[in-house]
Amino acid sequence: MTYTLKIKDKVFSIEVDREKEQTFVKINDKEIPVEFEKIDDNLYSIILEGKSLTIGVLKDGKKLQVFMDGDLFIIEAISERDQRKSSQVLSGVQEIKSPMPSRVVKILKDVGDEVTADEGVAVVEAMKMESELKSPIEGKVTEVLVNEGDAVEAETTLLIVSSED
Amino acid sequence: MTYTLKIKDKVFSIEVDREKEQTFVKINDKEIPVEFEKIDDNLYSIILEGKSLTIGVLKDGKKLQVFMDGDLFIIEAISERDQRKSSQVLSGVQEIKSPMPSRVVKILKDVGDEVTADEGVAVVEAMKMESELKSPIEGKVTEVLVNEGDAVEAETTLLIVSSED
Amino acid sequence: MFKKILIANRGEIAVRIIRACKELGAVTIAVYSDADRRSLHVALADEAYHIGPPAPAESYLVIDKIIDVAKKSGAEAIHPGFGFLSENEEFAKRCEKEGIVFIGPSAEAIRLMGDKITARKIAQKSKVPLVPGSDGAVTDVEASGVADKIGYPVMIKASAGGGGKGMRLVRDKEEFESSLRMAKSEARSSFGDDSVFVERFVEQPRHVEIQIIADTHGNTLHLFERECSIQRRHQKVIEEAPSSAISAKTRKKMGEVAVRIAKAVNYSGAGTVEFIMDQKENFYFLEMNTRVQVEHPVTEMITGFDIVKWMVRIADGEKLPFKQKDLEINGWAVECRVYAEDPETNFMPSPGLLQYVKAPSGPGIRDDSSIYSGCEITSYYDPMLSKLVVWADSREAAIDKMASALREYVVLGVKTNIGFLIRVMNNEEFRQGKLDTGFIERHPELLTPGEVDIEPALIAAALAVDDVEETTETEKAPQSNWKLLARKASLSGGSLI
Amino acid sequence: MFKKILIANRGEIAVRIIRACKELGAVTIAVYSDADRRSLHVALADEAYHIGPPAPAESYLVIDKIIDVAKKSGAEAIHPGFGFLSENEEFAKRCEKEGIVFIGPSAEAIRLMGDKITARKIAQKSKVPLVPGSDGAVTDVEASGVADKIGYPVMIKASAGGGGKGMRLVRDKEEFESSLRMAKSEARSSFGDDSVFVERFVEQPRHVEIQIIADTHGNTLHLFERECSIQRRHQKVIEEAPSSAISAKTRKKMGEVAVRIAKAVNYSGAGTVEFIMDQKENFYFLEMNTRVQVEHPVTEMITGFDIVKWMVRIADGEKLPFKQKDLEINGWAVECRVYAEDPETNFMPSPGLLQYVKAPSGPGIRDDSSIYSGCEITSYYDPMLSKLVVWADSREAAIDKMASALREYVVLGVKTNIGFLIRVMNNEEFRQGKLDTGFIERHPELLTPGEVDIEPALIAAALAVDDVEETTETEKAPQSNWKLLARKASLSGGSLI
Repeated sequence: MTYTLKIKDKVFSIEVDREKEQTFVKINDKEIPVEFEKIDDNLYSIILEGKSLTIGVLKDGKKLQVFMDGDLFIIEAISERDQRKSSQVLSGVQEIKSPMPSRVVKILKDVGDEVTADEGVAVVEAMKMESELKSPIEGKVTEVLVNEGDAVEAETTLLIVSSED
Repeated sequence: MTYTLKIKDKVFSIEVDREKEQTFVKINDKEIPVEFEKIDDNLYSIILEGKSLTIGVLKDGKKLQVFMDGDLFIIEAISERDQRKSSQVLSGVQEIKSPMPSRVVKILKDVGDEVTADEGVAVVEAMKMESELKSPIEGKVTEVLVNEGDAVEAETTLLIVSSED
Repeated sequence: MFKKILIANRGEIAVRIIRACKELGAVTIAVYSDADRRSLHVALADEAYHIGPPAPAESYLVIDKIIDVAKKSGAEAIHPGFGFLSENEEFAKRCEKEGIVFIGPSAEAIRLMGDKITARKIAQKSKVPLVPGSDGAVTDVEASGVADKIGYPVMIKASAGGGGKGMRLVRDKEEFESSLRMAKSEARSSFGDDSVFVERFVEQPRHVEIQIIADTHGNTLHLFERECSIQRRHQKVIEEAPSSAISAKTRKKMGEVAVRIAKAVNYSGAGTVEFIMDQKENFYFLEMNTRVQVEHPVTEMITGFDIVKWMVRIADGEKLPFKQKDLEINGWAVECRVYAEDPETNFMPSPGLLQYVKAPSGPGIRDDSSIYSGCEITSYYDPMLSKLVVWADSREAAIDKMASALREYVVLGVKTNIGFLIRVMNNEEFRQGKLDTGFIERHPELLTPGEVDIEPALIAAALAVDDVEETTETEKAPQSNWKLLARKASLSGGSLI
Repeated sequence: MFKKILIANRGEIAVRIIRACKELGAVTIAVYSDADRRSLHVALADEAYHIGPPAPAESYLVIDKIIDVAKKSGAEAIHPGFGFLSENEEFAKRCEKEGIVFIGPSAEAIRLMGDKITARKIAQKSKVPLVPGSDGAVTDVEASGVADKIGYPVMIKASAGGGGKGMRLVRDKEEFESSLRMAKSEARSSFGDDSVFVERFVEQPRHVEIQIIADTHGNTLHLFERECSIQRRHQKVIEEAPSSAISAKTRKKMGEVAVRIAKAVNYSGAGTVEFIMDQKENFYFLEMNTRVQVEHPVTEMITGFDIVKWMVRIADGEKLPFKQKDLEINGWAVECRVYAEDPETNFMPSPGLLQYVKAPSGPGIRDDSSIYSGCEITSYYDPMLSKLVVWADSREAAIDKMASALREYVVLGVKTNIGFLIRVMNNEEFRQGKLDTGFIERHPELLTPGEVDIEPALIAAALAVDDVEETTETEKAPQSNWKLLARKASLSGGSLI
């Protein structure tokens, strides 16, 4: 079975072959014998040619959280259709939401302002810390739904950014 | 709902009432308000009139393993039919089995020997330790199926004791 | 000893205090908000009482509710931990009024040190060094003279200032006049007030603090220093004891200064005197925290002194059984605060369900935490997951141990700073002890995994996805390893019990 | 330092050694049998190699297999841990032959101390006290004289004896003749040989041992004593350091004696000299263990000395950086061995699946273990689950801490001795330090829970059964809390990551 995995912007193709007595994994054109055991529901012990690795894995909807040496990697297992889509530039209408219950400290853009991808559009404060929320796409701010100083719940839409004119 | 619980030889009747806003438990003629939460699959946090208790519970077939303050209690939830049965003296034909892979050190009884309940019938050795296996019933040894010095697997029948003449 | 002690806190510090009180033979009483019913401090305490909704202002901060539980449960004393009511003068007073012992200093000491201006005055009177400066606004004529006196580099700051406006760093005398002009003009336009003051600029400042312990019989001792320079957002992330930057002479002097200020307010219990220190070991008083500190474990590790237990004993009237000269530093301790936060997005908190936790253990490792697989990190409280503390015989060995221990940590469900902490442990500058409060800003490369070999992560992901596919293919319901094993057990060894 | 080290062991000691080697910067190599693929030592090591079926004789004890992995992986040194090949002279020799460093003493030292008669002779030559006796069989005429010389009470033992047959305890001279007659007659009828020997009877014996550490540069030091008198089946269950029974004078003497015997065999690395001690502090040599001991952590806790790391360093040629006079005892440490066994049925092993484990943690607590929820305790190996070790500033505080920590332990799936250990911690005789090897036999009441309030256990059971009934009634499939929470998370906070 071949899987297409996406990590940040990079896409990898990995083949898992369990047909033989020994499981093989093919990645980056290398075929590696792999010996693995689930230690518990979320912990894999993997032995790759003698090297012992212990990796945490959690299925989180369509995504996988993979924990290795202190870092959490979000890996998406994507179908062919998803793959085509991801090669296009992200566009459309995006809602900028508060990630958690917080207070709106600053609205950085007004309706009509142009924003680039990854540009900050609002600052919220939660747990005594300020965080900047960024626009995932290039476009124009079409709506501002909250005021500075507002207390908002998680998943409240603060602004809307649209790439369509 | 009322449950009949058996711990060693003692039988208790416990009523759990979840109808009201507050769950109540009735035990030994006392009705106690109980506030409980499962902390994870196997750990219950129970607050009984302020007292906080943390108790491990594992369902093991018909039995429950309950871990409290270092001790593991085996509690059986029994139906009415089971209850009647347990009031009778244990009898019938009992197979004395090795609890784990071990070596038979000594057979203490021959065929035809009389044994009392809880009397030792064989000694086995495993993990460098000897343990005596006891007859659960009063009766006569009807068969000896192994020899001293034999290596046996777990659940191997070593002797058979019968209470029937 | 108190028979019953109420712990007016939550999270790992509540757990820490409950354990200490239990070891002292006291019955422990926990309080909890709606968000904390499943928290470890509730499970560990002997008694637990609900005190309201998740918001601290409606539960952990409500004096009446805490006092109410104390009375209802018969608590003789209250340990406030840190945060919440720990530095609340009113709460300390109220306890006194109700005849309940507040485990901490007097309400008066809390008041004096709680007000920054009063604290500065007391420090000055006690001959405790403060950052040299003009002590208020200066005229143009005075300014240059003050700068000469305190020595360059200096900082010109707008009196009405804030947010970096109207501030000028002046490295030598030649620049002073022009810098003063610009600062004043900026101050005028920004705040409508051009008055400025002049202060010594502390370059590459370190945060060093002294642990104080004082009984009610006049014994005021210090337990040496902690180095807490690794900070993000002015919040400590990594602490150690001792500090690699101070000489025995400075340590002695700093300790004496700290004891002096504690004595000036008749301090009792545990407290911390914080200093800012330059790279030449000049140090200046910042503030005194009148409670147990988050990072107290590193001091405990190098002294063998249980700070929390002694807070309780001191509140109970016990006398410290030793003198300053009996105390010595043994080995080295490092603490890392493990947070549910994302270093890649400016350490933004990452609350959520900790679906899986595997904590490190072994010799020299202390994990002060209250997390477990299945617990929830809500956005109501601090997103600290654990204080991982290690002890070894040298700084180098302690850092190696910390790196190893962090690598054993596994947390799934939220983002954490564990990878970042590992990278700090392996950073050459950190290992050489070249620390200052700008360390994290200076090392943005530590915030991301960088060029790691992600092949193993991808292989693990592929195997995990394949596991599910396999199961589906063979038309079986997804079954966890655990369940398979459980079934296996009930077939064989299960009959043993 | 060695770049690669193979750990020829399993379980908690393999985990302990792997952690130490990693902290020293070495790449760690684990070996595992079929039964250990899911063991923690495999997961923690940098490399892992399969060495055969579960039975030790076919895996961990096969010298060729271990050497093979060492060569294949490029290991420069092998740490044998305890048990298995740790005291195998042939293995040490083979390592030497293959050019691999054996982390332990010389093959010669292993040989000398491995043979009990040779060890006794060496002890005698080194003026190490042995239990006074007739030194072999005696005639009727000699016997009484020997008894007079060594002093009453004495033990008359059949030379060919065993299992208590032909043994007589004689408390005073008057009884000697008749006891001798009976012992000989019993010996003759039991073994067909009536020769007997006479030995001092050590009443209420304690087991006290000295930790030795010696480098290859002639420095042989001791790290004080461990008290290991709490035993069942001649196996230690609870150990502590220091011993509450010995004076500073005896400690010094015992240490010197132990160093003497170690020097007599040119010992290097870590080793333990075991003594039997009566209640008047008279002590006699038992044997020397030429390896790291299960209970080494208590010594580490009171000295701050990492025994396992130093074993590696010494094997690498490093010199001990201090002298005997630099060492001192700091505080008190207690270790409890947590076993999968049933105290109620004579401590019978209880192998099986550990379906749930929750270990204690916090200040002063060290849990050396290799267990986790879902791991299996097979009957192939020792049923030890964990070594729970605590440190505190006094014996009383350490015992209180241990009792608290044990109460935090939760293990489901197998029977354990945790409840028994808690009861020992609360036993007045134990707390007073009145220990001897007969302690457990003398206190059968500690084996069972006794008259505890089981109401909470019954309530928990009823609630658990009711939980299932509830779910069934509402026609839902049984769903774990975890899953419910996971779903909740994916609905709310899940998008954060």
